[in-house]
Amino acid sequence: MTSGVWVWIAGALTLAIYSFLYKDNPFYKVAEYIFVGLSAGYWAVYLFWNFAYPNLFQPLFSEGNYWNIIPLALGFMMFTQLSRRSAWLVRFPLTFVLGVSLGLQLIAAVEGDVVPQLAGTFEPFSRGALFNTYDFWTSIGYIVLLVGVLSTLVYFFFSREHKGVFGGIARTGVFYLMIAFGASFGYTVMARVSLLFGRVHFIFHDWLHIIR
Amino acid sequence: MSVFEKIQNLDRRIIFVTVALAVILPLFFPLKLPVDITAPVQQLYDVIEDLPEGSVVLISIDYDPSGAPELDPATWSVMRHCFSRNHKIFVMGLWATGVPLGMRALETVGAGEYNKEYGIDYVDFGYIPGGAIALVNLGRDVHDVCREDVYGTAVDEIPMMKSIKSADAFGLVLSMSMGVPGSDQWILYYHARYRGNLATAQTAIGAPKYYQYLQTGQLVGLIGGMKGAAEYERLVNKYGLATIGMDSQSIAHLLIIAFIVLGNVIYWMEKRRKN
Amino acid sequence: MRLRIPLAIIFVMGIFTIVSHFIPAQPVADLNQTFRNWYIGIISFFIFLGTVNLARSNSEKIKTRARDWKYSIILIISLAVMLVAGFYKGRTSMEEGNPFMYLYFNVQYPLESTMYSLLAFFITSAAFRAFRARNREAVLLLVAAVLVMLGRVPIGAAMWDGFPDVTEWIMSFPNAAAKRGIRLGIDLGLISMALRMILGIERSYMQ
Amino acid sequence: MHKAQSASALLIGLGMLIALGFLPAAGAGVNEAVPAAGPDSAGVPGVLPPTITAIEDTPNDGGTSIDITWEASPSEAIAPGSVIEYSIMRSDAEAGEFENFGTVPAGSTTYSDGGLQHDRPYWYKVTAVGLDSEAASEVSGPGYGRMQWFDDGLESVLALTVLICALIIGSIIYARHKSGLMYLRRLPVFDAIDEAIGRATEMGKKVLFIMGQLDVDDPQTVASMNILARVADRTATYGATLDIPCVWPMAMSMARETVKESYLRAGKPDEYDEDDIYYMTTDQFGYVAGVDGIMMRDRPAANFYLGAFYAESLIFAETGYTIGAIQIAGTAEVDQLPFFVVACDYTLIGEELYAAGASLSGDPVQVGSIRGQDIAKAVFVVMILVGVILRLIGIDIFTEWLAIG
Repeated sequence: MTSGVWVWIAGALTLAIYSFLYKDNPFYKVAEYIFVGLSAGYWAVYLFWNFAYPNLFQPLFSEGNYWNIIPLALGFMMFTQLSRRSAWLVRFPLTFVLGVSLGLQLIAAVEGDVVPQLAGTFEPFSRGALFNTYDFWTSIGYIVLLVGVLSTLVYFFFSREHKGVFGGIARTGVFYLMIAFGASFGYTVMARVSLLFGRVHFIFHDWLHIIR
Repeated sequence: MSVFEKIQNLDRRIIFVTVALAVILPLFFPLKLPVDITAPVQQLYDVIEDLPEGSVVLISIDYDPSGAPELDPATWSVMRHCFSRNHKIFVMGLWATGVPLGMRALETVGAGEYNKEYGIDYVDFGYIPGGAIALVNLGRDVHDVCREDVYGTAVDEIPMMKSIKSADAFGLVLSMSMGVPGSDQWILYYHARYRGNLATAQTAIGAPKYYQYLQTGQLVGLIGGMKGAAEYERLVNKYGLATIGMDSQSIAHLLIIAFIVLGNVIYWMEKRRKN
Repeated sequence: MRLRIPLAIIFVMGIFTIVSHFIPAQPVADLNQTFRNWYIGIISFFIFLGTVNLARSNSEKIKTRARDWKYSIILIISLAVMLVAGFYKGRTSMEEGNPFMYLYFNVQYPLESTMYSLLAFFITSAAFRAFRARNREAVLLLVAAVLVMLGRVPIGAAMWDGFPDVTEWIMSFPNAAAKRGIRLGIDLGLISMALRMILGIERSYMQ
Repeated sequence: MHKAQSASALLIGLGMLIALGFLPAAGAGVNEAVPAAGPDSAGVPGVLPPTITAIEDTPNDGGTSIDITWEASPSEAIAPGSVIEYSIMRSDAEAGEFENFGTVPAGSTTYSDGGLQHDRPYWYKVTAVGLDSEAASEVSGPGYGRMQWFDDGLESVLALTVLICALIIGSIIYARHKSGLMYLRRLPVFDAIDEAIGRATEMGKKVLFIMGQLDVDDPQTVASMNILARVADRTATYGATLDIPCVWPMAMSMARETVKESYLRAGKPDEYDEDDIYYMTTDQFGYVAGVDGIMMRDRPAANFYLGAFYAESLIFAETGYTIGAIQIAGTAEVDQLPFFVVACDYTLIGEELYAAGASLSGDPVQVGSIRGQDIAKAVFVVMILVGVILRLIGIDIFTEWLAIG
């Protein structure tokens, strides 16, 4: 799939994007606009063949499921926002979508996050496990975790001034936040370098065949 | 302008060149340092190892080309592991732009390396739109969400799909994820409702926030970034791009640390000079 | 009418979605599934809408000869090329060996992954300029970052085999604790915003 | 003869003796319990049937599913690998035709048969499938799928949902009546906003405001708008110029409305310029390149990044840093926070994004809901502490109620 002329196209486009590092230039711009146009086309094609056709049109036209007219009609109403006069019509599909998704988000926040995350914070503290099952650093870890969750929660209190003991706890929360952000930053470096590695490997391996 | 100020206002392009070199040079002069296995990756490996033969593993391709250098090696290694244990693989994805990546992986690993048969040992349902909402429906009724596979075959005509009707059918769900929609949606909308084994492979950007779910047991495994993928390559004993990439990673990480140190040395000297 | 009906829709749909979550009985669950399918149907029009928007704003640029209008021609052409490649043979045009796939693997793939790989350069220069030990918090940030960087690559383990364990410990405990605190706060923010929108107290999105 | 050779000859001899039945083999005791039809290690076909032990309604569902439980075929224990899978056969009449509706691998002993009609009788058989033979259990049933109107596995979720919603609604109602009594901590970001815009005015440079990648339906965008109202109020008062490139057309009109109102309130409606707020592109990287261009050309003195951000966060923050702008950021996207924290002057972390908008506007509804969120957090703290104490003294009811462990 990546061979012949195609690999040269891929290579040239790769270099065109990298030219941005020197400064913004026409090559980069061309590559960027190709990318934007192409990916928009890609999404439309996929959405049609993989979803709209089997899930919306086929049930409506071949299987006679006339209820599907409702989402189709609401979907087409999305386009009314393109004109100023009819833009208010967009509120119908918008509020439908928002109602369903906000309802689900609300439940998911409680069911998927709040309940298990609260329980997970104190669950390790069964007497037997804390002193016998875990190794030393894990036991310490769970205590560190408990203190951290409580103090970060306190940091996010907005209706009380961070002063005195309360302020001390909130400051502990800040320390936790800083460790977490630092650690995440360090962890993330890999992701960015991976992408560069992927492209460099393409250039020297797939394209120029300099390395095996 | 003092020397310090000059270094501090270093043209970004000089930094850029050093970064490029740090990634390129190890390709020509490999260090071949060993990769150690971390607990979250080992956990996932054990789960797949312990599933009864013939279990169905759902692999969700929730990434696109920009996540491929990190997540492709992980996907391929996990597929190899599943096929070698004779598990069946069900592939889908929440990102339209990732579908060809899943197809390519299945073709190379499933049909190519393990001689597996499409429709019996593995299926590919491509892009499933709707993100979180689609997952709620999927767990309840797989056939309602997946009406046609990626080749346009109706779900009822695929032999493997006969016994896959709801979330119960999946021995393990694995979200290879680089953002939204992805693992967050699998945890909050799918796992919260239907339980079962859920694991994730993440780019190194997303991985840090999933440790909290690992601790609560909402996740049974986590492959974090290219390093996690390299670990999995070692576990299944088939080395690929992630392992090769580790050398570039080592040097680039050292370089960035060096830059941080340099930046701070300048900062402190500057501060002293001003005092 | 222009305000009341939309407010009624969001209220009814929101409350029904929440309440029905606790009712497993089949008629309710089926209705819920239907609503969710409609949702997916409508939401997919957002993406079609995006495509239309893009085509519209760029043809506008070409018409008015706005700045960079020549590039807009390229954009429109590539959009058209992809649409033709995706539709000319019907469904099979997306299968292996067709132009659609060649365009994906040789144009879209390299462009997108290269675009994101620019970040490798930015993260280095950000680390160099911004990671300064200005105060106690900044020192914590810096030390955690350096420790984790060493623990995530083989060369760190080659220096001292404790680095990977230290990294895993930091990630599993202090990091997880802070992330949990942040997450719970965000969840509450989200719940209260969702509630206000469903109840019609927050309407700014309808301007 | 070598030692190895003699040893193997000895082994072969022993093996033959065992095979002929002269010596007892290690596993011979089991053989006695096996009926004649059972498979033996030589691979004679014939799998033993499993035994169905229970056919029950699946709890907490819509009545469309029945749980079948069985005892594994004895063949599994005798000759591991002899059973490949179990087929679940169903019929709607006891003496009717049984059809295969599901298959599970050997080793499993339960199956949830879904897609049924509620309150109708179904009969089941489970067939053990071996390499070249199969054996069906006796017919068992009838089983019924019953509808449930409340999922009692979700008690704790329901309780917490109701509690949190009640706290928030209660606080909003309370705030509407006694808004004067509500106190919100003054976040340092207030001063940062004033300082940044003041400096931009002095330098005669623009104020760049980016409201994130998501549309008006995302809560973060709404929160961002609340802060924009304050920012616009400051630019109106000081006389600085705003620059707001938008990702979505709807978000653009929302921003225009917000800014216009702020200028009206500040008494400078004629200084409001609609063209400062414009649609750029919905594409992520097209947008990044565009905004980068603005930063390099116009060199704004104050940059605001408030809302939902993804990979572009680092590019914005880095570029903004190099042009020396004062940068104020805020997002609830946890992945992106580290970059903002490192490269921006002030960062609103997660919930702070929502709270900042509330306390800036002083709107009783928003202040009230922040207050409600605070009380909910206090409840969380208490729940965790109570949980730890109960766990330490060995009471597990609370943990079980939350359905974990």
